[in-house]
Formats: sequence, structure tokens, C-alpha cells
Amino acid sequence: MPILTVEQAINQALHEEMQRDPRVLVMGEGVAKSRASLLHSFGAQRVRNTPLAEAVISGTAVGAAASGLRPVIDLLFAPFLTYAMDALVNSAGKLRYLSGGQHEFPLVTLSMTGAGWCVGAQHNHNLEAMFVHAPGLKVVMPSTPADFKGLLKTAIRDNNPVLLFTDIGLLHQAGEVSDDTEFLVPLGKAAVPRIGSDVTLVSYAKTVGICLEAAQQLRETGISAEVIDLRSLKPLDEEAVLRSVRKTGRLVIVHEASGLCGMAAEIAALAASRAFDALLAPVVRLTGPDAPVGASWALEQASVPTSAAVVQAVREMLPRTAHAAEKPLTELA
Amino acid sequence: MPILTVEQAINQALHEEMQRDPRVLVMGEGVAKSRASLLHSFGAQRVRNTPLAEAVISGTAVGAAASGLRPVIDLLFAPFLTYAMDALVNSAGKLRYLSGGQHEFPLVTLSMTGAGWCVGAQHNHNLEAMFVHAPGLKVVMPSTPADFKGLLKTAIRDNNPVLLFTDIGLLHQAGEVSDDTEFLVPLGKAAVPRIGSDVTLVSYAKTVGICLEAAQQLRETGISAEVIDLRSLKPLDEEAVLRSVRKTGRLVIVHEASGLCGMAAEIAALAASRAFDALLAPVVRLTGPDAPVGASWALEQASVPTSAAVVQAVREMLPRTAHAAEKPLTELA
Amino acid sequence: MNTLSNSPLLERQPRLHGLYTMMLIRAYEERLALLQQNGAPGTCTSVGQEACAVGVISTLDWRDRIITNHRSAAHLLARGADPQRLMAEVLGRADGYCGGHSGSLHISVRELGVVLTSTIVGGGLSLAPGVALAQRMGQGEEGGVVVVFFGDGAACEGILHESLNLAVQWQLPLLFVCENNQWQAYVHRLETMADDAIYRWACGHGLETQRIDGNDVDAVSAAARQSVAAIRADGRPRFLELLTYRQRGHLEPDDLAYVDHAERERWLKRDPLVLMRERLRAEGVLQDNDLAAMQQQVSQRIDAAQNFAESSAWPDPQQLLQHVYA
Amino acid sequence: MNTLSNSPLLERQPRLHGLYTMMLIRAYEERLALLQQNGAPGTCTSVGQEACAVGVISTLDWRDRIITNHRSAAHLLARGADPQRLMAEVLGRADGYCGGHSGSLHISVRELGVVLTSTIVGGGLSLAPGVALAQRMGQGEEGGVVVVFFGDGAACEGILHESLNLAVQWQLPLLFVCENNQWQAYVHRLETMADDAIYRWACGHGLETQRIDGNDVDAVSAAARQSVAAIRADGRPRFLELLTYRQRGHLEPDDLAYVDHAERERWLKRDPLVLMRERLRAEGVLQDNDLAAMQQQVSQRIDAAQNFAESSAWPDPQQLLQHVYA
Ligand SMILES: Cc1ncc(C[n+]2csc(CCOP(=O)(O)OP(=O)(O)O)c2C)c(N)n1
Ligand SMILES: Cc1ncc(C[n+]2csc(CCOP(=O)(O)OP(=O)(O)O)c2C)c(N)n1
Ligand SMILES: [Mg+2]
Ligand SMILES: [Mg+2]
Repeated sequence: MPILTVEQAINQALHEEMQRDPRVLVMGEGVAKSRASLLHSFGAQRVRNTPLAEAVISGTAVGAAASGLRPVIDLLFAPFLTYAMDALVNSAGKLRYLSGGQHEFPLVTLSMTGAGWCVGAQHNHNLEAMFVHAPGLKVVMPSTPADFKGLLKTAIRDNNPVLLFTDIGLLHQAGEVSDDTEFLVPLGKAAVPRIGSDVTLVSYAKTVGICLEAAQQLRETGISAEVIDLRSLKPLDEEAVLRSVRKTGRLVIVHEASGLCGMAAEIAALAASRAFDALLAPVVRLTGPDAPVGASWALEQASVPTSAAVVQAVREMLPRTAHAAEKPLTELA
Repeated sequence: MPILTVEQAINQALHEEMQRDPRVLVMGEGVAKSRASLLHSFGAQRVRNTPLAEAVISGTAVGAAASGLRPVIDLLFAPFLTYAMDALVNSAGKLRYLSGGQHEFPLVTLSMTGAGWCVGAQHNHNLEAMFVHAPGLKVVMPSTPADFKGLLKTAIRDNNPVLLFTDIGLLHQAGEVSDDTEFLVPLGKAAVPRIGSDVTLVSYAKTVGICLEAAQQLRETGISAEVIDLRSLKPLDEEAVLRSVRKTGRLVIVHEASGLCGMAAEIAALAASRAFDALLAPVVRLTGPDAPVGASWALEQASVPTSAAVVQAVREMLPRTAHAAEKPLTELA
Repeated sequence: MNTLSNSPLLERQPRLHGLYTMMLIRAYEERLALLQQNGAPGTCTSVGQEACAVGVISTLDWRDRIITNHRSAAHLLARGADPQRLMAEVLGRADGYCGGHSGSLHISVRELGVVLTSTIVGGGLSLAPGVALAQRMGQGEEGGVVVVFFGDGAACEGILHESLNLAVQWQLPLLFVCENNQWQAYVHRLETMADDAIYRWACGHGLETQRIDGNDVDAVSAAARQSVAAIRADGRPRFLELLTYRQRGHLEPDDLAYVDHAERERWLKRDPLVLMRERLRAEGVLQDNDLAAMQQQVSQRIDAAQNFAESSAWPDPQQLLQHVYA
Repeated sequence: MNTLSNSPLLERQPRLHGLYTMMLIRAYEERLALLQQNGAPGTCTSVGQEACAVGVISTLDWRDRIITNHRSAAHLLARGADPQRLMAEVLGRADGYCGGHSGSLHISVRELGVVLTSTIVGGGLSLAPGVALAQRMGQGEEGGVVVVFFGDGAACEGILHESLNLAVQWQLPLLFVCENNQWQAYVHRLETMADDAIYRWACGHGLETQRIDGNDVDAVSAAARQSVAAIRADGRPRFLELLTYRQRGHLEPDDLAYVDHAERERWLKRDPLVLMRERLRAEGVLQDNDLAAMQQQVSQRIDAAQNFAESSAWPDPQQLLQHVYA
């Protein structure tokens, strides 16, 4: 299979879907430059540079979606979504319901965020949980080039508003990506990039890689960690999480977004209510701090959970033999 | 002590703080009409009707706060905060940090939401969790007239941005309110309006009343429920929750906001990680549905957790004797 | 039912039909205000502004799309909405146009081309360019025009600026109609804008603008007809500011205690229904017996609407999660 | 250090001082662009726009407040910021003005009256009326004026409309300065606005506006001086559109592949530093040896800044939670 970066995978998904469906169009500040190949293939009617005006860019997408088009808008950095909140939260998320189901809103927003560019909290703010909390929206945040492509394609075909967040740290990460134009990844299905039996590490986006690293390190000391990549935050693959936690009895959730009312809270709550009997140890959340992210490299890096922290959390969890005794720790030294 | 409604308590708090500190001013669409007594006492310089322009109202508050004033802005209904997100999330919440601590943002936003007026999801959307998730902000959502007064006064004196949400259903609820101008309720301290030993019901705003009703009904069947009113969602009184859960071993969290990444998730996660050993039963979340709220009375009412649902959840929790046996259920029939 | 509303008389005389529609709107909204006193949800009426809705919408055809706001009854009825289903919606009933989900504040009726109603002030301004873009990119009927109605208050929201700029820059077939009714909820507009005119804000964007007496339905329809024709011809946006007055409160009930009564009196003397009625009478177009017949039919329809609405079922709370996603 | 920057020569000759400041800005930003090639964070330089910053800020005094944005180095240096601490901030070091928290994009320096820098395009426009309101309500020095700098791109954000309307309606002592540098990141402004002029948007709000050659520092300072004096006199806002050109990329590094080189060439011929230098020479105000001395001092200061910045410590990651709350 061809090797693509995340950036290329996104472009390929856009290209294929624009090719497939003439109703798909791409709008945003500078998209005709940043996605010049799309402009070349599909022309200025369907690849539209916009004024600097996120409120009307997003509102226009919502209005266009309800009227037969399938817009994809690029809002650049996640914190700029603060200008798009009325259109996304109050219109895209609610007007279908409030109209008694008269309208559909097949639109996708793209935006980037996360550590990696030393640009500070007005560019680097992982606020995906706000949109998970809002009704009527869907949210995806993939971790591999293949998932970026497959989820974006599915999102474009979905008849609901979908927000896709790109972790900046992944942009240039490369991986195998199918060039089948019908390669789709369903929304609402987690991936399990590593199977294990002693502890479940749940994550999404860049920190999936950190969990995989941690799992590898844990393996060396005989601890078998399962890694779940949520991919889609809403709809959420609750069963995948529960199945794993019921198997391992231990849960660590890792993400770069801050903790309060974040995805880790949601996953922990899920386990505490629906896998309670299986839990052998306190649930652990490893998240970014409840603070804006500083621009300085030193501060930015310190805001991202590390594999060392994951390893340590799991180690602290495992000696708990009171419950652990009930369940043999496979391959534990 | 004098009896005031929530509405009156808010006005009294504003009045006292404006009296005390000439830097306090109130701005918003129609505040000079809706708070005519303030206009009368403090004049048009300090009680300012604004244009319909939430982005600049909130931005102006942020700029004024950094420059020596202590603005209180009334943004009417919580969903209108979507227009204020840049000012609140990107400026008020981040610019102190990004400046290395150079600025302070002593400002308060007021807004209402919740079931009660049959106005639908563009007015009725409990989105407080979004601001709990955002760094640098404080969030309060009281349930009694006294707490409205005491928390609002503290919020006005706080040197950080505080969002106070008013549950519409409480507006005309009356209760005793101290007329001591130094009556303050600290941010970050939960209240325990009912002490109990078998189960902890955690809530805030209107649903505190529902929990109290449920506790009363449970009492009649011999179950002793403790009710915690968070009052302040950020900072959160984690210790109050943990202390209670460690005592009762059972946790039900109730709020009208929808569940995903909401406060109930946060509280459940807290218990699952820091009161894990004390938990005797799965944590239960009773929240509004993950849907916009319809305007129809029938739909609106169905979106609010009921005391019957709380009672039922607790009842289903209690027969779990496996663990419960470890701990005598005080007064359980 | 062989109603007057599709009688030969009204068909031959579009201006009579206009008057009839204004009467229907007035009666519908006054009825709702009455019902409110008995516990029905409060509504934002457009009493006094009927000529704006009727004047503009009478110039549209079925290719065209309308975006409205919290004060939508006049737009909906002028577009031909059924008062029964409208009233059922306001009362939150299952037979309402939106199944009771909307209530009065966000009613859209897709089959009538009344799309995407937002009660967030300025919300419609954000959505309108997208509807017009879809139109322009071939999703609607050839030549269709999009009309967005908004208030003088909404004009203070930044989204006006963005929406105008985009519509002009992208050459969208969009008619901006600002109903300047002097009020922004409980605040007089002169308290929120230094300049006396909203159209000047639009002028800065270089699109054709007109400021029209919004209480004169003939003047409104003339301006709208010209604007709509121009949009159909060149596909570019136009802007109308309609000067009018909100005679009743912002939201029922409202004691109007904050209102300058001298100003209100001046506007009441220019009530759009009275103006049009007297003009048609003076022109000999309207006879007393026609008027009586129209009045009677209006009453019947409003009674029927109330009956229908009040006997409509409540939506089923079991279906709380229906229609969240497509 | 007895620097030229406070030498009698420059003090006697504010215009020479202006040229010196422009040279300092240019050298500072070009140095950062160079450092970027070796791994320092990219910056948004204002090369080509120095006359805007220097022209406006030279007319301010210490009572006044400035709000800037992502492209702030010129404003900060014109206001007297220390290149050492500025560069340390850009490199994310503890000795930076914001302790490395800001990096290049949100630098504010309260002691210089450069308050509330937001890198959200339009962010400053939302904050400025509040700073001006505090000024007007007695929180600042008597007679102080607030200046908000923003780009032509920011002018497309709705917040411009809200900010102008509020400033005019509330009569705030606020000078809006739009640096129209032709670019909005990688998009030419003519692609995002139908009209060729931004000041016309402001005109609709009825405030005094001027459109000035932003590459002519004398013209800019004349207009700014007049505007600031007018604001001090009547407390009302004014608006300046400064026509200029962003000579380097949006964010370093930038290959300028998307740029119309003929247009750029035309603007390069009107480089603000060259214009001013030649004018001062022609007027006999600037001698060759002065220029050489100025150039030398600029180089020394920039070298010193780089030294200082590069040897400054990184902020302590243990203090990640410091400064979140007051
Ligand atoms: C963003 C937002 N702010 C405030 C409100 C509350 N509100 C509803 S209608 C209204 C007045 C709107 O004035 P205008 O746009 O002139 O319309 P009118 O009511 O006069 O028809 C206000 C303040 C709202 N719905 N949305
Ligand atoms: C709300 C928002 N949208 C987009 C951006 C990304 N961005 C940063 S600067 C810039 C261009 C701004 O253009 P202009 O206002 O003319 O200022 P200039 O860069 O030309 O000085 C863009 C698009 C941003 N920072 N904030
Ligand atoms: Mg109005
Ligand atoms: Mg620019």
C-alpha cells in the first residue's frame, strides 16, 4: 500500500470525495493555496478562499449543507472555532432537531491543534470535548494516516455535522494508506492497535503513539497493556472500551486535552458505571494540565503526557494485590 | 433573615458590590431596564445598555477588567455565550498566562438557562461544562438565593473571570438571604444540604432540589441519602465529594446538562480514581439527554432528571449485597 | 374549502390579497397574545410590521428561499403557511410544522422554502450566504433568490459585516431585508447605534441599498420587486432597510412601560393595515362588503387554527432522541 | 550604556529618531528570520510596515495604551521595548517579557502600556473598547488615548463592526489603526473584499477616517498626531487606514511563491526606510556619518539581543500552573 503522511491522506480523501460527489466543496482561509492540487482539479467554484471571518464561513457551511451542498471547511486552528460556535453549536447541532427533522447538515470542519509548533494557547488548545458535549455534532480525532483518510471520507458522506481535529504533531507522520476510493473507516468504531490483558490504555490522536510506546516498555517488564485508539469521540465506541476494561480490570486514559470534563472523564465515568465489577484498581487519567499551553518549547513539551508517565501509572496500579489476586496477571514478572 | 427570590438576591449582590467598589460596573443588552434599580442608584456610566453584540460586550469586559475596572456582564441566555467564546476562552482564560502573569481579569458573566420557559435549545442549553473544560476560568451555578448572593459577591471580588449561570427554574424561588454586606460564599466550596450515609447524590442548580426531594422519598423507605450541592463547578470541591463517597460508598450524579463530557463525568471520574476503594456499586449518572431541548412543554419537561428517576437509581443500587454486606445500610428497611 | 383567500377577487387583485394577508397576520398574532394570557407560551409578534413581510414576500415566487428569525409569523403566513399548523407549533404540539420541537422561536417550513430559522440574533445572517451559495451552485431552482429577514438589533452583531462582505465578494443572489422596527427587545435602537441609519453600514460594502417606508406595503413591494429582479438578472446581493415600528411588546406579555408613547402614537397613526385599507378604499379597489367578507374569513381561519392547535396532541416524550441526527 | 538612541542628536531630531527606530525594527526582524532558519520559532515580521508603527507610536505619550496582534515587533520596539527581552520572549526563554509563555504571538508589556495582545485575528478589536472605557472611566491617566493596531484581514471579521459601533456610540477615546498590508496570510486582500478600501467600512459608522500612505512615516505621523489630538480633545474614536505592504512572508519561512512579484516590486521601490532616509538626506538632516553610526548601533543592539536571548534560561516546566489564576 502507498505510504502517505497525514497531510497527504487528508488531501487524498478530499480529492476522492470531490471527484465522487460534485456537491462536495472546500472553503476556508487560504484553502486554494494550501490545497492547490484541489483547486487545480476542481476549480475555484469548489475550492474557495474565504475572507477572514470564521463566523460566516461556518454559518455558510451550515446554510449550504441544509441546501444540498456538502461543504468541508478548514478553520485552521482549533481555537479559531470560538468564532464558529454559534454556527456549529446553535445552528448545525440544533436546527435539525428544532425543525422536527426537516433539515440535514452534511458538513465537515477541519482544524488543527496540539503541541509541536511552539505557538501557545491561542493556537494550541485541544477543545474537542466542548463539541462532544454539544448535542447534534459528531467528532473525530484520528491518529494514523489511514484513519485520517478513512474517517474523513466517511465524515464527508455522513449527513450530519462532523468535526475532524488534526493533532499537529501527526501532520507529517507517514503510514500505509489504501488507495481504494471506497476505503472508509466507520464513525463510532475504536481501533485496538495493541492487544493486551493486564491494563487498558485508552487514548486518541497523538497520545495513542505515547500509549503504544508505554505498552512496549511495559511489555519489557512483563506487563501486557491493551491500547485503544478511540478515533471517533462522538459517537463513542463504548463497547470497545467496556470490553477491554472488563478483560483487563485496569484503565488508564491518556490525552493531551486538559482533564476537567474532558474525554478521559467521560471514559472513566463509563467504566465506573458499566464495567464497575471488573475494575481492579482506581481509574487513572493522564491528561494535559488545566492551564493554557505556553509557547516556549519547555512549557509546551511539559504539557503533553509522556510514555514514562503512563508506564509509571501502570506500575503503581499493578502492585495492588488486594484485588489483583483475584485475577492472574498474565506474564507478570 | 429577609426572604428574597434568586432574582432579588442577584440584584442585591450587584447593588452591594457596586456600592462598595466604584470600579464595579454592569453592562449588557437592556440591563438598564432589567436592573432599573441599579441604574437609579449608580447612573448610566456604571449601568450600561449595550448594542446587541455579545462578542464586543464580552471583549469589552475583558479589556476593561485588565485595565482596572470590575465589569459584570449580563449575556441573557447561555447559548448566546457562543458569540462570546473568543473573548472568554481565548482572551479572559488565556491572556494572563500567556503574558506571564501581567494581567488580571476580574470580570463576571451572568447568563440563564435550563427548562422552564419552553423556549427550546437555542435558549435552553446547559453548556457550563464547556467553560469548566476551558483553562483559566471559574464557573459557579448556585441553587439557593443565599448562594446566588454570596457567590456572586465573591465572584465580583475575585481577580479572575467567573461565569455565573442561573437556572431559569430557580429565578423566582425564594429563600432566606443575609443582608450583611460582607456575607460571602467562597468559590470552590460545596454545600451539603442533607447529610446521609447510604448514598451520595451530587448535583448543582435546579436539580439539587430534585435530589433533596428524592432523598426525602428515600428516607421514607429507610434509605439515608446525602445530598451535595456543588455550587461552584470550577474550582471544584473535590474533597467534599470524596469525603461523602468514602462514607456512603455509592454515588449518583444528577444534572440537567447532557452527560457526555459533562460535570457528572468529571465527578464520576474523580470517584473512580480517588474513592475507588470505597465504592460499593457502579456510579450512576442521571443527566439530560444528549439532544437539543425541544420547546414543547412535553419535551422540555422530559429533558430534566426527575426525583423518581433518582429514587429508582438508588433503589437499584442498594440490593447489591455482594459489597453492601461489607457495610451495614443504616436504617435500611 | 372554497376560501376567499383563493377566491377570484383576491386573485385578480394582488393588492387586496396583500391586505387580506396582513389582516390574517394581525389576527393570528393578536390571538396568540390573548392565548398567552391563559398560559400559552409567549410570542414575539410583528404587529405593526406586517407590510414588510407582505410587501417583500409577495414579490417572490416558489423558486425563492426565505430565512427568518424569532419574529417569523408574518413571514410564514405571507409565504402561505397554514395558521393551524403554525399555531400548533407555537403551542408545542405534535401537529405543528416542527412537531412541537421549535415552539414559536425557530419555525422553519421547508416545503414553503422557509429554511433555517434561528432565534439567535444574527444567526440567519450567518446561514444566508450558504443557502444563496447552494442556489448559485445549482442546488435550487434556476434563478432563485434568497431573502434573509433580520432586525435592527441583529444589524449590530458583527455577523452582518461578515455576511455582507461575503455576499458581495462571492456575488450571491441574496436580498438582505432589515426590518428596522426601532426596538431591540427593551432597548430603543437609538441607544445602541450612533448613526440613525442601518443602510449606511451596508453602503460601505458597495452593494445597492434602499431605505423604504416599511409601513407602506406598496412601497415595500415596489422596492422588493426591483431588488429581486436585479438579483435575478445579475446574481448580486441587494439590501433593503424597512423603517417600521413594533407596536406590541418584545415578547408577550409586555407592559410597554419603557416605551416613548409619543413616538408610538406617531407610528400607530401610520398603521400599515389602516394605511393600505384606506388607500384601497380611496382608489375604489376595496368595497365595504369585500372588507367585511375578508374580516369574517380571517376570524374563521384563526378560530379554526386555535381549535386545531389546542386539540393537537403533545409530542411523545419517548421520542426525545428522534431527529437529533439524520 | 550611553547609546545613540538617547543621544542629543536623536533627541533634537525626532524624525532621525524615527528613522533609527525603523532601522532597529528592520534589523531585529531580519535577525529573527535568520535565526528561524536555524530552528528558532517562526515569526510574523512587519518588514515593509515599519513606518506605520513608528509614525503612529511616535505621536503617543506615556498616558496612552497600545493593543497589538501577531505582528507586534514593530509596535513594541517603537514603544521602546528592549530588543533583548523581546527576542528572549520569541525564543521562549525565561527572561522574555512574558517569561516565555507568549512566544512571538501574544507579547504584551504592561509597563510600556502595550496591553492585551491577542493572536486571534480580531481579538484586539474586541478588547480595545474595554481598555478605552476604563480609560474614560478614570482608570488611566487623564487624557490617555488607546490605539488598536489590526490588519486588513482582521477588518473582515465581524468584530470590527461591533467594535466601531460601540466605540462611536459610547464615545470612547480609541484610535483604530488598520495596517492594510495587502495580505491576509497567504491570500491577497482583493480576493476577500469586493471594495478596494477598508476605511469606507468605518465611514458607515460616522466616525472621522483617513486613508494614508503607510510607507511614508511623515504622513503617518501627521495623520496620527491630528487624530490623537482630536481624540484627546473630544474623547471620540478615530480611524486610520494605512496603506502598506508586507515585504516578507506571512510567517517565516515563506517562499512567497503565491506573491504577484510585479506588485511586490512596486512596493519595494517605496520601502519606508529608504523613502525616509533619502528624504532626510535631501533635506540635509541626515549626514552619512550619522547614518553609519546609527547602523552600527543597531547592529550592536541586535547582536546583544541575540546573545542575551540565546543565553537566557528556559522557563521551569515545574511552574506549568503558575499564572493561570491571579
Ligand atoms: C445572540 C442573541 N442575543 C440576544 C438575544 C435576545 N433577543 C432576542 S430578540 C432580541 C431583540 C432583537 O432585536 P432586532 O434584531 O431588532 O429584532 P426585533 O426583535 O426588533 O424584531 C434580543 C435581544 C438573542 N436571541 N440572541
Ligand atoms: C481568528 C483567526 N483566524 C485565522 C488566524 C490565522 N492567521 C493569523 S494572521 C492571519 C492573517 C491576518 O491578516 P491581517 O489581519 O491582514 O494581518 P497581517 O497578518 O496582514 O498583519 C491569519 C489568517 C488567526 N490567528 N485567527
Ligand atoms: Mg428591532
Ligand atoms: Mg494584512
